[in-house]
Amino acid sequence: MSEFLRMGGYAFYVWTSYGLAFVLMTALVVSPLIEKKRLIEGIRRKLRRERREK
Amino acid sequence: MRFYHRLASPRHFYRIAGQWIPWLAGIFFVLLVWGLYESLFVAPTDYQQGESYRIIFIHVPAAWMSMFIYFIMAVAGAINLVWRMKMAEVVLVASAPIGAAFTFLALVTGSLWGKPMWGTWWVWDARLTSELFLLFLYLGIIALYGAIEDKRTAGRAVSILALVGVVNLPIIHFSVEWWNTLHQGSTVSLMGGAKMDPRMLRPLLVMSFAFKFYYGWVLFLRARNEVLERERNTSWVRELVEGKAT
Amino acid sequence: MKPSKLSLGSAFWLLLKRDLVLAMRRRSEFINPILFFILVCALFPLAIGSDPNLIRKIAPGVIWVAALLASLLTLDSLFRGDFEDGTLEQYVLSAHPVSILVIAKVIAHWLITGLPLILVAPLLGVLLSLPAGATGILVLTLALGTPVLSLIGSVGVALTVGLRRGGVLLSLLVLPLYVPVLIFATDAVNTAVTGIPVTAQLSIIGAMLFLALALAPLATAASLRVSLS
Amino acid sequence: MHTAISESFTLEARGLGCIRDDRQLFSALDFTLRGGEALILEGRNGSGKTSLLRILCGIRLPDDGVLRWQGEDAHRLGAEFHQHIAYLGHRDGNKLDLTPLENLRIAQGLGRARADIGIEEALDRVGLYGFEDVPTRNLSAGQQRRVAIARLLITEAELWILDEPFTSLDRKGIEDVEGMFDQHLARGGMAVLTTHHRMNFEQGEVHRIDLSERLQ
Repeated sequence: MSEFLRMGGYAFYVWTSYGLAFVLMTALVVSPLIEKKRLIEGIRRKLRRERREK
Repeated sequence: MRFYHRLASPRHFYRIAGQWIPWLAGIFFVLLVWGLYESLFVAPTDYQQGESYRIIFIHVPAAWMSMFIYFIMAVAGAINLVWRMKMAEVVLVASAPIGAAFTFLALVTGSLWGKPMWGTWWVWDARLTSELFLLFLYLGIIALYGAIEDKRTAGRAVSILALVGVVNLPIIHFSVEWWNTLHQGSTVSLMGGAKMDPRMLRPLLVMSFAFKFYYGWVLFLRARNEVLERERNTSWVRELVEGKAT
Repeated sequence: MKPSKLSLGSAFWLLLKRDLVLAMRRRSEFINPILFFILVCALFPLAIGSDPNLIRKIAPGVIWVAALLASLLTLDSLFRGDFEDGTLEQYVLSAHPVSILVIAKVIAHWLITGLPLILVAPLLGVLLSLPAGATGILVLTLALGTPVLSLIGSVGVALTVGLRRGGVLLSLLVLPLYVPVLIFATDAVNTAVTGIPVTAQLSIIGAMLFLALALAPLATAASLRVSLS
Repeated sequence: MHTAISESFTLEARGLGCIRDDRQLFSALDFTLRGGEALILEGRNGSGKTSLLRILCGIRLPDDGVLRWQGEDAHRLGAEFHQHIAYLGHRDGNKLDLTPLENLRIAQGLGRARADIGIEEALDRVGLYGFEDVPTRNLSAGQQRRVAIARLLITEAELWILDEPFTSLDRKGIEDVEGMFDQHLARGGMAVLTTHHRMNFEQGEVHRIDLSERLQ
């Protein structure tokens, strides 16, 4: 297993690349999910405000 | 023409995208696991570069995706300008950050892959340089979209910029290739001349398909947000928001 | 009713003449870019040292990057003034195709800002110890290249004319598109320094010029309509 | 005294809607305008009057609905449609470094020149006799506005689209403009304008649309 992790001495380069890919791609997925919550919350607040004004 | 028109309606797009998301995500994960397994365990060690070449299973698909997404954005821009379809504009705007991320990923992994061979982090290799300017084109689109307040005007402005960009992309690529042969003679190109060993080629293809499904998945996620944002005042969004439990 | 007198040619010429007259009445507007061009070129020997061989090696690149930045600096004047006083609306709403009128504007802009750079270039050739032959080619590349810069730049300006602080964004949009011109122009001058014929590079820049002349005005016209809406 | 506009022109708006900063300014707006008719847009500030004007002259795309000129989509026609329009926006559209004469000569070249009215006569009619070659920069705001209004006289534009034409005009100026309106409508021309000034038209049919009532 440790041989696999060493990646023939290039461990740093290979794992940084795969790690960066993982981080970037997760961030790209997570950010719209958070964004959606924020958006729906914003619309709901607007609806409440309008209902109170009527 | 009927179906084409229905897809253009934001509400309909929102529902269809919602249905596709689980499928796209599912297929992506299957392909990802298969691709990673093949790249890290099945593909043999390269006689020249040893294990460090495994970076290409991230670098090359990411580079392909950066070009692929820009092309999709240009097509969406053209559709938006010619047929004034709101959803094409949403696809373009939602794709820009994804494309920029893939371009950045391709740049960094390219430099990480090149370091053991060239001894420096950055070499003005033809492909890396074109990738760098592609990143500037993406950032230009994101910056322009952010700078214009009115969303509809911003959408049409970036559609034009995407079209202008896609015309210039091959020219920039051609110029950089020419420029590269002038100054460094022919450094060993990143991919190496030898024909790819099939056990190396398969993971490359599997990973690139995985990335395409990933793009579909995240595009729909972001596009739905963009639709919610733009259709904030419509009745169907109100019902949707009130209906949602969370 | 036949349109009484609707000649595109006279509208084209009127707009071109108008911008030239305006430039004459505001001298500083076209002198500053020239001074900027010379100043930037003069900075490099200070930064790199006075060894003529080294300077000769970087001269084409330095002169061309300075020309690029000078052209970028002047792009704003292409539509900014017209946007602020409302004349931009008038010629976007004119009876003539906007893309043709845009060509008149770009030619006027090139005459005001591009031509002076070409006239000043030999002086810089001397300043940066370029051999005579190369300076000739430098002038030729500027003559073919600066119109392309104005044409491509006009698309960027049209996209950002409506924005208050569009300046920095304009350079982000336009500089990547200047790369092909920069590469072939500097390469032409570098090759000319060694005496090898450069017809290939010059013809490529020429091709870019015609491509830009054909496509850029269409993109600019569409961008103006978008920015005005 | 003036050559009448022989062809009859129609401007049709069907279901026009406009959204700005994601607020619905107006929607489902319908009207038809023919030769000899004027449409006055009323409504308080921010009710979308200027946006509607910019849609009508083809600068701005409507968010929904269609605008038709002679039965065809105006936005597809482009310059075809624009040659029939004279647009006067908030900004006068004069180059301050040029003289009124030079400004109008350009405006005439950009549109379809009218044979029966010369530039000097147009300037005279808007009360700028003697100011022909003074740099526009040195004229008062009212005089600069008159140069812009003189533009309406020298081009063959059947449709006038005017955004607050009377701003910074004195009483005499307003009367001149009202006189011009009557002649324009009498010739069979059309006009769409926004104004807070009580217009009294002798000629032509006047329609009014109040945008603030329609505000959601």
